Amino acid sequence: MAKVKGAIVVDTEACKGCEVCIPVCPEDVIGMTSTVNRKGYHYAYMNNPEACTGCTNCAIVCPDRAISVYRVKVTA
Amino acid sequence: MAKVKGAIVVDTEACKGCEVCIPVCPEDVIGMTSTVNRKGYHYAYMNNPEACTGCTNCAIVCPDRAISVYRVKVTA
Amino acid sequence: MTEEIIIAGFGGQGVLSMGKILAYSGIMQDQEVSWMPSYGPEMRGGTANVTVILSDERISSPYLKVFDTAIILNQQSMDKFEESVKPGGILLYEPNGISQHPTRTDINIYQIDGNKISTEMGNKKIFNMVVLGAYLKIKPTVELNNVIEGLKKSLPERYHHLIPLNEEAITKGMNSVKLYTIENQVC
Amino acid sequence: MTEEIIIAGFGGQGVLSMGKILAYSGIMQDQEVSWMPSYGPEMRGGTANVTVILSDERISSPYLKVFDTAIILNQQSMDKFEESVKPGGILLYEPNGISQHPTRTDINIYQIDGNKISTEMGNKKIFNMVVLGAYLKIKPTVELNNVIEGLKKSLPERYHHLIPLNEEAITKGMNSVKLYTIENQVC
Amino acid sequence: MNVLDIIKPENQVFCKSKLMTDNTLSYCPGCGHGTAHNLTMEVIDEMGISEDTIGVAPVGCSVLAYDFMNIDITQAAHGRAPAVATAIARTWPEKYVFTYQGDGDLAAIGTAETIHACNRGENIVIIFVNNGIYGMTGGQMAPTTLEGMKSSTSPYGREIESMGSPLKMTELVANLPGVHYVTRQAVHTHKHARKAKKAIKKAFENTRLKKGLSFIEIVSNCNSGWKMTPLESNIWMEENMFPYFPLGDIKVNGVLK
Amino acid sequence: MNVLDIIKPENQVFCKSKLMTDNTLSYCPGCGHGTAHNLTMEVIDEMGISEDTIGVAPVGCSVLAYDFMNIDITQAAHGRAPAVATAIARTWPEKYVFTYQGDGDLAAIGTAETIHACNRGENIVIIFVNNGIYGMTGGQMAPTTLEGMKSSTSPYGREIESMGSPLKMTELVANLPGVHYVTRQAVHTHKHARKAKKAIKKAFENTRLKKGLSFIEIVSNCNSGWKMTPLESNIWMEENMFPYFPLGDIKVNGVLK
Amino acid sequence: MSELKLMKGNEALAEAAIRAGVDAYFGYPITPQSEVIEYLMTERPEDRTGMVVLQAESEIAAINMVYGAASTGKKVLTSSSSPGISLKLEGISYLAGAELPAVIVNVVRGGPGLGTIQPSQADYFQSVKGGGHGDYKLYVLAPASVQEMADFVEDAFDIAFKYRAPVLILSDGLIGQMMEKVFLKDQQERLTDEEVIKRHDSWAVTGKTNRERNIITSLDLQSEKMEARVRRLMKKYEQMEKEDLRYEEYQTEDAEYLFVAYGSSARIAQKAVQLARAKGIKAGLLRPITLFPYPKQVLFDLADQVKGILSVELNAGQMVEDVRLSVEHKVPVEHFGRTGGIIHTPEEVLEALELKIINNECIRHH
Amino acid sequence: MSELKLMKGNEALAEAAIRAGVDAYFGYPITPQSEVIEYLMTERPEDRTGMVVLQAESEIAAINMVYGAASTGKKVLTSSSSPGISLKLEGISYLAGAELPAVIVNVVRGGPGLGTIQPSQADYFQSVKGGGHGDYKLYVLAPASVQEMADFVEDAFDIAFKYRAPVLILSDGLIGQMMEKVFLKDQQERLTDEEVIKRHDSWAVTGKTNRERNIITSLDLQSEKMEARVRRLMKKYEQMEKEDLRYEEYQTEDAEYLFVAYGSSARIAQKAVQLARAKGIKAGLLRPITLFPYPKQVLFDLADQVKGILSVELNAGQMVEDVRLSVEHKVPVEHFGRTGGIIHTPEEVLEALELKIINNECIRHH
Ligand SMILES: Cc1ncc(C[n+]2csc(CCOP(=O)(O)OP(=O)(O)O)c2C)c(N)n1
Ligand SMILES: Cc1ncc(C[n+]2csc(CCOP(=O)(O)OP(=O)(O)O)c2C)c(N)n1
Ligand code: SF4
Ligand code: SF4
Ligand code: SF4
Ligand code: SF4
Ligand code: SF4
Ligand code: SF4
Ligand SMILES: [Mg+2]
Ligand SMILES: [Mg+2]
Repeated sequence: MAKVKGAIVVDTEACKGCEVCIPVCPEDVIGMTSTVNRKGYHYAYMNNPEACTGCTNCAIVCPDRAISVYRVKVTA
Repeated sequence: MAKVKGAIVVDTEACKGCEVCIPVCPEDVIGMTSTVNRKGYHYAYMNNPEACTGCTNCAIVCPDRAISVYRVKVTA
Repeated sequence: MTEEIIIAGFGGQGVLSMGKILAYSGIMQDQEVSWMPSYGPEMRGGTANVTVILSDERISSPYLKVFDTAIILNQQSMDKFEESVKPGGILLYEPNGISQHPTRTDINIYQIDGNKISTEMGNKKIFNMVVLGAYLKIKPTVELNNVIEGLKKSLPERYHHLIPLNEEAITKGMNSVKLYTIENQVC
Repeated sequence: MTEEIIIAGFGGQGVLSMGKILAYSGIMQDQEVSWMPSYGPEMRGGTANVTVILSDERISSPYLKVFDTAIILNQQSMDKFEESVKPGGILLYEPNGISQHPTRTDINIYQIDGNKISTEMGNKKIFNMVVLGAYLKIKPTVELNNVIEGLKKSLPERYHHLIPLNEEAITKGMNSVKLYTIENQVC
Repeated sequence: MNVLDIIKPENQVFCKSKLMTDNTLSYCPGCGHGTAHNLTMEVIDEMGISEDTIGVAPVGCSVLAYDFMNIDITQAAHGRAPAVATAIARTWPEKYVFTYQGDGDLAAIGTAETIHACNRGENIVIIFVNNGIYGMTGGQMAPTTLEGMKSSTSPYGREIESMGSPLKMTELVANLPGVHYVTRQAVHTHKHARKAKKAIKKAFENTRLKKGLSFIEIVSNCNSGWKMTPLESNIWMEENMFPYFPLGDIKVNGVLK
Repeated sequence: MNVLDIIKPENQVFCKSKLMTDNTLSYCPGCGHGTAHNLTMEVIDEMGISEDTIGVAPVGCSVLAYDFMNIDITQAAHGRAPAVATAIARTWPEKYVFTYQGDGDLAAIGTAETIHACNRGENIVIIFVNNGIYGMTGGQMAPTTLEGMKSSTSPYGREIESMGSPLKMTELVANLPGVHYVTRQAVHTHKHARKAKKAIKKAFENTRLKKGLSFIEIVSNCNSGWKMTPLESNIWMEENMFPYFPLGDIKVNGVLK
Repeated sequence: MSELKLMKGNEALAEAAIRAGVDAYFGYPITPQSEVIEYLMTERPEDRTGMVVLQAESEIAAINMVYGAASTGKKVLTSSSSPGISLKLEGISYLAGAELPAVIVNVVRGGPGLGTIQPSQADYFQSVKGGGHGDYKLYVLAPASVQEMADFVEDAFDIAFKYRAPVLILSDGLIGQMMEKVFLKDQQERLTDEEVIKRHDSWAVTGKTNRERNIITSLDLQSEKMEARVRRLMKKYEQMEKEDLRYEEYQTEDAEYLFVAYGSSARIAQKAVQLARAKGIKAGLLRPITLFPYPKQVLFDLADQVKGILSVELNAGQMVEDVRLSVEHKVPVEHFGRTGGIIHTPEEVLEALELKIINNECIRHH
Repeated sequence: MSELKLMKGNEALAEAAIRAGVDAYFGYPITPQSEVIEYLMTERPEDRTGMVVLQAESEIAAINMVYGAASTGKKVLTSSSSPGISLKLEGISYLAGAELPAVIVNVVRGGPGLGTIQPSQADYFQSVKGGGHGDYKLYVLAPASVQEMADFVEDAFDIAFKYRAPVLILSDGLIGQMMEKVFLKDQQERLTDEEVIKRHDSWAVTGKTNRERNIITSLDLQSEKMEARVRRLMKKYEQMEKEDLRYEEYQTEDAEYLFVAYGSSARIAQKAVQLARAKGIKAGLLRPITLFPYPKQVLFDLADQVKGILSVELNAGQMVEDVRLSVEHKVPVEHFGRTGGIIHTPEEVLEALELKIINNECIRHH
């Protein structure tokens, strides 16, 4: 059975820590770092990378387009 | 039988000869003079005074309020 | 030569276009011209007047207070402009609707019965051409053929068939103008 | 006496209100004061700074390029204002988030760890009062009781119960400020 | 009975309102502005509110309204009467404040002021004389000029494609919750004039009751601008304006019809 | 499978549009302006029309749109973008012209320009970001501020009585015949953002087909002005803004829904 | 008794307006003066004094609301900043033409265009020479402190009603945004409607009672009448020059060099005087408080005493023309100013004096 | 070959605009200039040259339409009269700040306020000193004949594009409404879109192709950048002063007295010169054709030759300030003018010279 696996890359300097990406992730992938970036913001990261399906929900709502999404089809 | 009889007085200098009063008169009372007033306008007059009922139609549409209306009840 | 004219009357009398034809005629004979109307809401059913200057030299002020000639077509204008004619100048007027005739003795006064003539000719619209003819008779500042050329210039192509009628009106005007002297007046 | 101070940091650090309390304190001891903020959209999530002047005389320019004292709360402000301290003047800063520590040797440099202290006190909001305390320790331009009066004046009645906490923070700041010498720096 | 026997003071049933001055109206013969002026003054007179009424007349043919209406009037900049009236109504909440505006004024340059005074529901009366043209400045196209209608700036007729559709400002403002009463009237016949007068009265009653904004459109003629005689213009108006700007109430007591 | 095995160029399915510059957006964290910008640029990129697109950005938080959108942009005076866009569209009829306006800009000071560009049916796209407040100037009341909503000029909440009702400009312009497409969207969740993107695309398609004016309202947040976190503001928006400004198409292909 | 507060210039102006018994404020937000309306909305003056405060849909609506309320004899205020003031100019010209009392505040920012939101004095010409169309002038007060932001509200209304003319308070972002001590006067009662009518019944439109109707208009279709109106206006302006000129001198008694500066520039120039004196340069400062009327005669007289004059302005050179017109070429007059929202330092100002006036003078003399 | 016509000034301007290949006109009716848009609408330039003509919903919309078309490098024109120009001032300031080429026509009527519709020159200050906010100037051309109404359209666009700056044609009701002979130039081709792009690709927003994106803005949140912008503007104005000053002298060679007058006043003053000469008074006339730049040096030099100068204007005294600033107090400078739409006669003007300059001089000398 073909399964989709995804991953996101967050531009840690572009991220403003708004957390808008978090509730739209169906797989609860995203968390916020406790450290801050140079502008003083906590930033998003894959807290639960295994679960990401690369659905791009997070990316499309990110106002700062800090998220790039990757996706591959894997055969289980 | 009580009948209503009317009359109008046209302020000949205020009248601008627009003729707006003519079609609204149900009794076809009003005509226009062939002479002109000081401003050069032909002005309205009672061409058919007997017919006037004093309904004030003419007066209420006259933009220049050049018409005063009088009315009496006469018993036939 | 410089001729400074005021033409004044009611809105509908063709005051502005008479001035325009005069100005065009001047152009036809290579003169400098200016045409300056009164404008604004007082025109609404009220008076209209235009100052026309014809000159062999560059015209300075297009706006004047005194004139070589005044062409006057109603009482209001008579009240306003009789005093503006230069001594020795000309006042031409149309007597219909005039209750107070001019009284100055230091100017030359003429009458033209444009109303009657144009009505006789069956076209009220050429009233102003009759008056123009009268003026040209008194003061041939522009030549008739230049007036015709001016008419051609100022009228759109589709009205050119009316030019002969206009020419006729001008000629009538020329032939009908008469000197007005205080004695002429019916007392 | 005239004391010209710049306070500079992030928007949320209480820069403007620290300046305001300082200014109010000056008023309490009958000084002339001025408080001039930077303003505008650069404030949006960005830096904020305010120039405060306390003086016994009428204050001329409220806007300055050089200062007796600079109170600096982030790196951006350090970059901008280190050079603006008058020789012999004071630079007080909060070391958290500072990557480039000051390097001038002709001024007196102090540190106050306002972040740590306010966190320890369990209320991040009094951060600026800790820093204020540190400043007052170095330069007692206004007396503590006047600061308390100033607080009373500047805070709405309903916040007056917080004044003791603020006073405590100021005292903590006074006790915690330390001189910074270039040697202090961990190389 | 002899006419002279009828014409006696005690028999007089209609004369010019005493709230109209003796000045000759500056309008062209047959212009509806005159009738609209007179009806408005008659209502104010009959309601006995002239001492508490303030008029606002912006630029347009009726700019000189203050020469004719014998009440206190302020002349407003082109399009801004609703803002002027807003301030008067707010600072004198017990007064009757009305504007008297043309279609160029109210629906072109004054669009924002109209919409926002309506939206705020100012306690004022707006009398909106829609003659489909800029009368005062010599007959240019107005927002309300009809499709194909000629004006000095649409000499070949209004083209929807490039000039847009005639704007129904009245229907537009009727959508705003702050507007309490919206109606479209005419004044060229006795029937219309009597109805219009009733509408104007209702509007001023609304002010008395602090109901908010009343908006009365009067579809009118501009024989000079339309280049017709008054009677021709009235017929043209009935045949062409009324179908596009249908007469009648649009919103009554805050409820859309 | 390792994350690093997935993160390879050939697997990339989403990245920032190349029509967005590298400049950091000046918006507050979580502000919908950023998403709206990005969606717009993505549409223009996907349609391949960037070389023929001219943007108009008036004053408001998005005044610096030209710093972020990598296309030709002219900055317009407060409220006047529809007039600016009108002229560009008329002198360059083959171009794609859009305005990007805030609610203060479009529905307050710019009311007349908005109504008349819509009424003329200019062949442009209006993107109208309604965040119920004046963001840029520090959170003052906008025409769209909800009843009871606090702002720096309605510190005790908007009072309908004195400040009027929140203005539904979108419904208003939908009544104008020149307007071809009117829709209300949001961008705070993936579902809304994807729908909004489709709407924006439809609007630019309309320009291509010379259909006239397309009007896209985006109900958005202003967490700074509303004094909330971005997530709080999005919830507040759903609970308070959406009921008053319901999402969805209002006019499609010139037909009111 | 007056109250002492620490306030922003914008806030002080707003509070002073409430206390001066102003009847209405109409405005539209714009940086750097939005605090005026924000303060008013927060203070609910409707409850405190019955003052009306309304956020208009635009600056144009606001100025025409001012026109409306002013027509009725009410004390009415508006404020804005440069681009917003440009939009108000038709309305301001109407106020002047219709002879209405009103107070307009401009908290200037850098222009032209959208410009910058930082302080500037680049609207001097617009304010003083007539930004709107036609022959009119504004009485222009230029506050240089928060205290004056407060005080000038009442002063402005006094002038506005004395002359039935609009008055402009020309401030800038510096004065508007800074906080200083301010002594606030006690609350003055707002006039009741009856009092307003009593005072202004000769002209204000408040409803025609037993008198001739009142008309507010700036229209005169007859040129003769219009000319008479313009003459009436010019008479007022002459009277203002005679009776209501205001200025302040600082260390001018023995000055050999003179700065002329108003508003925030005057604050900076004052410090430059101190720096100059410290250096042994006998500098002084003339601060016009009214920009129209302008202290022409004072300058004319000072020109006999000083060797040169520097007009210090936050703009590219505007007031310097009025300085030149006043001085009648007796001594050199130069301009110094920064633009675009940059505020010159006292040091820069002094340097400019040395460079443009003192050194040049040497060149001239040798 | 040119065509000879008798036209109103307003019509000549409109026809010249079509022939000059103007791309677009946006305007709103107002007396005394409505003939401009009426003529254009009647001529259907859309058919003749592809020129766009649109009646805007207001003057503000019109000027912002101008801003839009100018942003794209198109030749764009608007016209109005005094109150309408006041409304355009924010937009004009934006045009100056954003450095856009455009031509604005003001057919002045009497102000302030609604004023009168008769001719006036009371908008001199507004035009020349900056009516809108901020540090900017307009290049101002003042036609004195119908011929110049036509000719200046092309001249104005040349300047506008040379400097990327708005240009004002300052006319008045007299010049706009009068008819004179006018020689009209042949039709010039409008630039194609491709040509526009080619010419203005370095700045105009026409769609970002293979270049950096173009941005039109007048905003600079950083003061340093804003100051640099203002400096750039000031440089342009200096260059205008050097390269594009225009004026005309009439009988000045031997003049002992000088009239300075522009536009319609210059026409009248010219006749006054003739009257004076006839009386044995050696009068001359300097007519500034550009009001900014102003013929300062010419006046400065003429001041060495004449005994006194009369500034003749249809206003209460505006240009006279520029005359004074130019003359540097070498000889007496006085103002004469009628206002409110009244046009002074040549006789009045001469009388004023005698009264204010010649007789006064006697008083002075004895
Ligand atoms: C700012 C401004 N722009 C333009 C004008 C010129 N103007 C005066 S009235 C008017 C339009 C009049 O039309 P409308 O409002 O329909 O009134 P009407 O004369 O038709 O009754 C115009 C454009 C003006 N006075 N002020
Ligand atoms: C003529 C003028 N008036 C006022 C302003 C100040 N101003 C700038 S943006 C703005 C309103 C912004 O609100 P909105 O349009 O809703 O945009 P947002 O910032 O909320 O996205 C105002 C009042 C201005 N720049 N120009
Ligand atoms: S791509 Fe989809 S699954 Fe992956 S993090 Fe984003 S929202 Fe979650
Ligand atoms: S939405 Fe974007 S900016 Fe916000 S937290 Fe997520 S990645 Fe960061
Ligand atoms: S009152 Fe009636 S009947 Fe008499 S003339 Fe008038 S309309 Fe006719
Ligand atoms: S309606 Fe009045 S003005 Fe017209 S003709 Fe009749 S009486 Fe005369
Ligand atoms: S121009 Fe038209 S609106 Fe004006 S008075 Fe004449 S008919 Fe009436
Ligand atoms: S102020 Fe509001 S609208 Fe502006 S960027 Fe911040 S959140 Fe967005
Ligand atoms: Mg109309
Ligand atoms: Mg907003």
